[in-house]
Amino acid sequence: MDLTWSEREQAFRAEAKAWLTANVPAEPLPSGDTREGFAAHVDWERRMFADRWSVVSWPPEYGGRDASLWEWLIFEEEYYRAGAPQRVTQNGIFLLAPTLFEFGTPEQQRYWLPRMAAAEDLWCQGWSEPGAGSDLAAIRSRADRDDQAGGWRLTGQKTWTTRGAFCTHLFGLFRSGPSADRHRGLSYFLVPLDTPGVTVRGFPRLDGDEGFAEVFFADAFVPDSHVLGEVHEGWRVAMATTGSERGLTLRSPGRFKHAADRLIAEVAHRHPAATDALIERVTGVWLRAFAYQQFTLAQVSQLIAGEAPGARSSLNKVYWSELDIELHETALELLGMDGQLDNEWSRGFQFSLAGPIYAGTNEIQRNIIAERLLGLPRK
Amino acid sequence: MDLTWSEREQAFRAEAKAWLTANVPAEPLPSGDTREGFAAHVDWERRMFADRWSVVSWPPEYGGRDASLWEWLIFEEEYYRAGAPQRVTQNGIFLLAPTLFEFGTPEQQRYWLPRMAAAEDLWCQGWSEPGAGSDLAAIRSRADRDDQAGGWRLTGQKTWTTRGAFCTHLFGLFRSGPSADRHRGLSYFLVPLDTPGVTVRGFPRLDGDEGFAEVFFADAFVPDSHVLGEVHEGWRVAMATTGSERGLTLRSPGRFKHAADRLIAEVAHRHPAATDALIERVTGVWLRAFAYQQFTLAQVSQLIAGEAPGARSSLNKVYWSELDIELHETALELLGMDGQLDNEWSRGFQFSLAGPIYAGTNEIQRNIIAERLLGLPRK
Amino acid sequence: MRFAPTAEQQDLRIAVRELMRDRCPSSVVRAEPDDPAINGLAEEICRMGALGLLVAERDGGLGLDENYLVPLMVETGWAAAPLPLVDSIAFAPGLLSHAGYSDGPDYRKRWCVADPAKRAETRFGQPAGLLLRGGFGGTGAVQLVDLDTAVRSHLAAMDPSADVHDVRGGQELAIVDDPVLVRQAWQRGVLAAAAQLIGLARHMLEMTVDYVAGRTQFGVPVGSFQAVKHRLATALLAVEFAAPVVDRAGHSMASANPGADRDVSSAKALASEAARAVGREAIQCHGAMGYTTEYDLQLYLKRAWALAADWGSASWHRARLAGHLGMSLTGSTPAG
Amino acid sequence: MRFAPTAEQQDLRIAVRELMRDRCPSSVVRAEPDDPAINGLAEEICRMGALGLLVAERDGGLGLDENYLVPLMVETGWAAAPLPLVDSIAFAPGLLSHAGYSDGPDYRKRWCVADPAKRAETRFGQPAGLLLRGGFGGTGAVQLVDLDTAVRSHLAAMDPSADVHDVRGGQELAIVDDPVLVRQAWQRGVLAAAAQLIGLARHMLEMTVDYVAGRTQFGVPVGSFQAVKHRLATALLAVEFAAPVVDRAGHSMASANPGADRDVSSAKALASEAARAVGREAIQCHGAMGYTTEYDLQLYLKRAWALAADWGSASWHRARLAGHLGMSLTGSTPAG
Repeated sequence: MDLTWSEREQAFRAEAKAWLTANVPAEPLPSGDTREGFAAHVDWERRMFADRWSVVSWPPEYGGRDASLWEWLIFEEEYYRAGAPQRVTQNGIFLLAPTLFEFGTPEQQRYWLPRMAAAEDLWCQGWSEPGAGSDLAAIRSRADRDDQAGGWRLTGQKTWTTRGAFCTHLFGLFRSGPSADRHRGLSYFLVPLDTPGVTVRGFPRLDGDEGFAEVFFADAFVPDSHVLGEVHEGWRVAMATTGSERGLTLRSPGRFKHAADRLIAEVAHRHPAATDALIERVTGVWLRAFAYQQFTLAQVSQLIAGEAPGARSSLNKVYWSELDIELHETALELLGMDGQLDNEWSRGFQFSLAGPIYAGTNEIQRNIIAERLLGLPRK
Repeated sequence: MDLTWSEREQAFRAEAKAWLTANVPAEPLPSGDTREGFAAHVDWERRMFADRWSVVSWPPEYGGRDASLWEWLIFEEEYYRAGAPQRVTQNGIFLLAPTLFEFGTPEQQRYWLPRMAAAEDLWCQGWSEPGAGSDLAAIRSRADRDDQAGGWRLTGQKTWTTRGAFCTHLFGLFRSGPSADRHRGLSYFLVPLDTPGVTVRGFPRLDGDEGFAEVFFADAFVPDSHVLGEVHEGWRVAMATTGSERGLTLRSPGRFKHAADRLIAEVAHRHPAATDALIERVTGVWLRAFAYQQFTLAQVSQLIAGEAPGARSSLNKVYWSELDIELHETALELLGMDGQLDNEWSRGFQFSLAGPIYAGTNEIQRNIIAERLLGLPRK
Repeated sequence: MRFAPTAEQQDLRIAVRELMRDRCPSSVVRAEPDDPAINGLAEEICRMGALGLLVAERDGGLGLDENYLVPLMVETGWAAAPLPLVDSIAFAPGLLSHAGYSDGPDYRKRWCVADPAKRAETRFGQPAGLLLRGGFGGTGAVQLVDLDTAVRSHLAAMDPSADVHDVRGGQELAIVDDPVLVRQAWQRGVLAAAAQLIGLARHMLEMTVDYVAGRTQFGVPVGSFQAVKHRLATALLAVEFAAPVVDRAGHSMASANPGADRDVSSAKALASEAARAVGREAIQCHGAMGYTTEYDLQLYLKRAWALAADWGSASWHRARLAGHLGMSLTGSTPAG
Repeated sequence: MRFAPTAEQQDLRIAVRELMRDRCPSSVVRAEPDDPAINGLAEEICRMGALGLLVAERDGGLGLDENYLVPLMVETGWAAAPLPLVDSIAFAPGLLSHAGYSDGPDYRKRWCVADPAKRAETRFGQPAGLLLRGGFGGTGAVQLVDLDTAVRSHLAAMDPSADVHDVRGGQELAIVDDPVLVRQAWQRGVLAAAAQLIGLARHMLEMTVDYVAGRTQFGVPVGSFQAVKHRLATALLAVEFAAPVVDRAGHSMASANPGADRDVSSAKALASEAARAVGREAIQCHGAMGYTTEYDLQLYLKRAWALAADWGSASWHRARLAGHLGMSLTGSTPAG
């Protein structure tokens, strides 16, 4: 065990902290799931990119700093500690980019990655379809081959596309081959949303923000250069992406440690309402956030030692998503009827309820944990 | 709603209370799951029978008082309030007897019921087999027809037979016909344990008492008169019994109300250890016991109005068994290291852990609730 | 001994249920506060005499008791009726009668909003002419205020259909400080809120069962997965063991049982927890579908959250119950 | 930055694990306290120098730190070794050195039992010659008592293999009241108990996975039911997120981190809860099999229950943690 930061890491932290202190907006931005809030968030992303903070762990040629995993964690810690805005580019940077790094051609990487880092292209994901939520293999949207034009024609519908109404590009799976085998015959497409034949319809979420969209495809043409990975192998490509979505990269411990610290501050603020039983719950929340942090430190150490997290990333997903709900439920209990008004905690609570559902429901994650980590029989 | 007791019911309560006050042993009996404790409990059962309190709801000709369901509940309330001994005859009186009343011939009823009420015959159940716990249809013990002798020859093994080492008779299912259909071809047998070919081997339980037995059958002969219900229809007959086991009759609210009241008394006794968070838990336990009581009152009212409880008895089973664990876990938390010593609470805790397992695991009960009460699809 | 509704109570329940299914579909819950459909619903509720349910016959009311209040509130809760029913039907009558505001046929039109915790906040205030301020916990005085003279401003809330307002000032019309009446009013408000939570919980559970039975994933109905079955069985357990406690609390109040306060707190604690638990399972079983405002689940969910926190949260009532059981908490248990 | 054991720590873990698998099978856990197999195990533990793990090299010890204590205790916990290891290896060394009881090679034979809460109660006292009384919560004085001169009587306990005794009197040999040493001894005891709970939890989980993978019901392995899978996934989550916190607490002590007390309380709270949660799922997944003393599960289960309650329960450490986080509980949080 060595829990000290190197001089280089300390310098990195100091630099990040200084930049964040100078640049984080004093007032919270409006919600990134509304149209004008999204625009404000994109401005923020571009400011980050201008000073090379938008994709710290990427190579410099794409706008990054080649930051190590530890430095990435340091940046995230400081980012949440500074109360900096939600990352509306996260679908691209945290979900699509790892796949591009792994499966993209050099041309694709050179073309897409800098535009993504600069928040010029704004990516949404197209996984879910009506009738296919966590069950990606049930996808029915089609990609028909157009040999003459050298590409594919997309037909079908995607739904639950987060912030789809404000984005410029979509990545997702389409059925390019016969559907006899549920896991074969899918291809992974990168689709500009201004492609003729693509229609985006936004609709509101539980928290009132217009954060979801349905996306319709009617014979929309995309060229071969927009297929990521091998044709018909989209399932395997997508699995790598969802692994990354569930994995370490999306939910840094900083987020939960920061929220738990805010909750403790709320206890002092609400002193008469903070009964012993509630204080015990707040303590429990802090403790789980602390545990999540220690788990992550151990996991990053393993990653750096070359061990892939594999199914262990399902442990992360279940843990942080249930922690996030407990954290916000406790906050609402502490706030009493104030918690029923529209505020940061009540919005966070509603947002947290999606945690166990998206990125593979926690039911599916528990199946994975039981089958792959504990070795229980599939059937 | 009419929550008043009639004069007759009040008189019944007064009589029961007076008898219990005069007769309940001042010192708790040794555990009924040890050999000498069992004998002491049988003495108590016989004293109850002598004054017609052992089977209050049965007809007078079998030793009862024709008590109504309300009077039965009153008796149970007073029984637990008086701290009277555990009923070691419960397998017979609460599980087998309802089946005898429903499926027994007049001869069988006249022969077996009074002997059971008098604690002359002491019944254990033979449901589980190695490899067949809650899955009764997986039973492999055989009953082979002996036409010449006018009866059946039993072969096989039963296990987890509570207090089997001390009982005189066993009831259970044996495979009398072809096993192609898992739910047909079983018959329900009444077996004296002194039948040649029957061997009983006791073994200890979690709480250290010798409360379980394995029972081996090697060509043990029982006459036709010892088959309950129709031959090959034992599954249907047994289902009626397990319905009764899970149902209202086994777990009266008095038991949990009394235990919750004892827990509250313990709080006063342990004042410095009773933190607010623990008091909240104790309150929650009392509240659940109260809810169980109200639920039972509503359920008995429906029964009296002629509505069979059906799958709703699964609600009882899950609720009381989880309540019982929570009650004892809370007590142990309150007792600190004292709770790790051998005492009434720690023994009750270990006993409570069996609640979600026996009489159909709570997993199976939840399946039943979901499928039969909520109408969710079986597959 | 009979723990079951009478035929009359059952008839009332059916009448309210039919009215709700007819006049309070989800489109009405979604409507703006001044929508004619909401006014129409309010008129129908007046017409059936519900506002006078607990008002003595000599004062022009129906002269019924809390055994009738419970089914009325369960059914209006099921529908998430966007009106101040807890305030007007349960909390107000005894106070208004005492203050002389229920004589003559005029009371039928008298809708009230309550602010027992004096948060300067009201919900569903659109039809109301009176504000009842104070009375949280069944103690203190309740001030009757002319709502039209108060300063009101809209507040953004989780439940947008609740029409929440910040309300300050207003002309005081009367003060009621009779401790028996204030306690009774509070207990009735708590009981009514608990009953509405039972209705809301049942509604969410019904919607979820329908959804998972119909929706297919991995080639089979979602409702055939054991994890989903067990979640919904647990949800049903919560409702089925809370509902009789609410019935019992109604009976204890109607029969002036000295344990009524204990029973009412028991009812609210369990009903709040049941509704929250059902809501939690409902949203998880619905997947992303439960997470959009286009689908109706959220209407009932948000109402349940608010009502669970209102009229004393589950924690608040547990602490009160602990006191009734002779155990005193050292921590404070504040209002609101 | 590297959150992982060093090669030396890993070697120690493997050595202890092999010793435990070899010399501490379940038959040894079941054995009577004076069984030669238990004495043999005690000798092997002495031989590997474990009693001197935290003793300075100049005093004849191994001079190692709490980063090594954790794996040692995880592995002995896994085996439910029926010896006072927490007491002798973790709690005692600093106190004994200070009192002059660790000079020379004799300390190797020195087994101690601890009674920090002064309950007049000891566990696994058979090999011990010394009793350490006091020090609960890391404050007050610790009395060193000659155990052979004390009055001892057997107590019946849930965990019969724990060899519980009521112990009174005995000749006082020394008093240690240096607050730094008492606090360190207490924290080490808590840390060691937490580590043993991690081992116990892992063992119970392994047994349960083996059982449900092999056992068939309704024609399929019990472990293929989704309800069973989800229970055991939840159990694994509890262990996997408690274990790094225990590692972290060991590191905080070893590096004299000012947050060590907070981290040690975090470790014990989470490890206690994890072991209890795993035990609960283990017994449910085993069905009636888990409920018999012939099967080994109960050995580890009862040890886990006792250890979760000992050295400060989860509640006790949460209350302490709340204090470290600047929130003070009003209720009392007593010892033992």
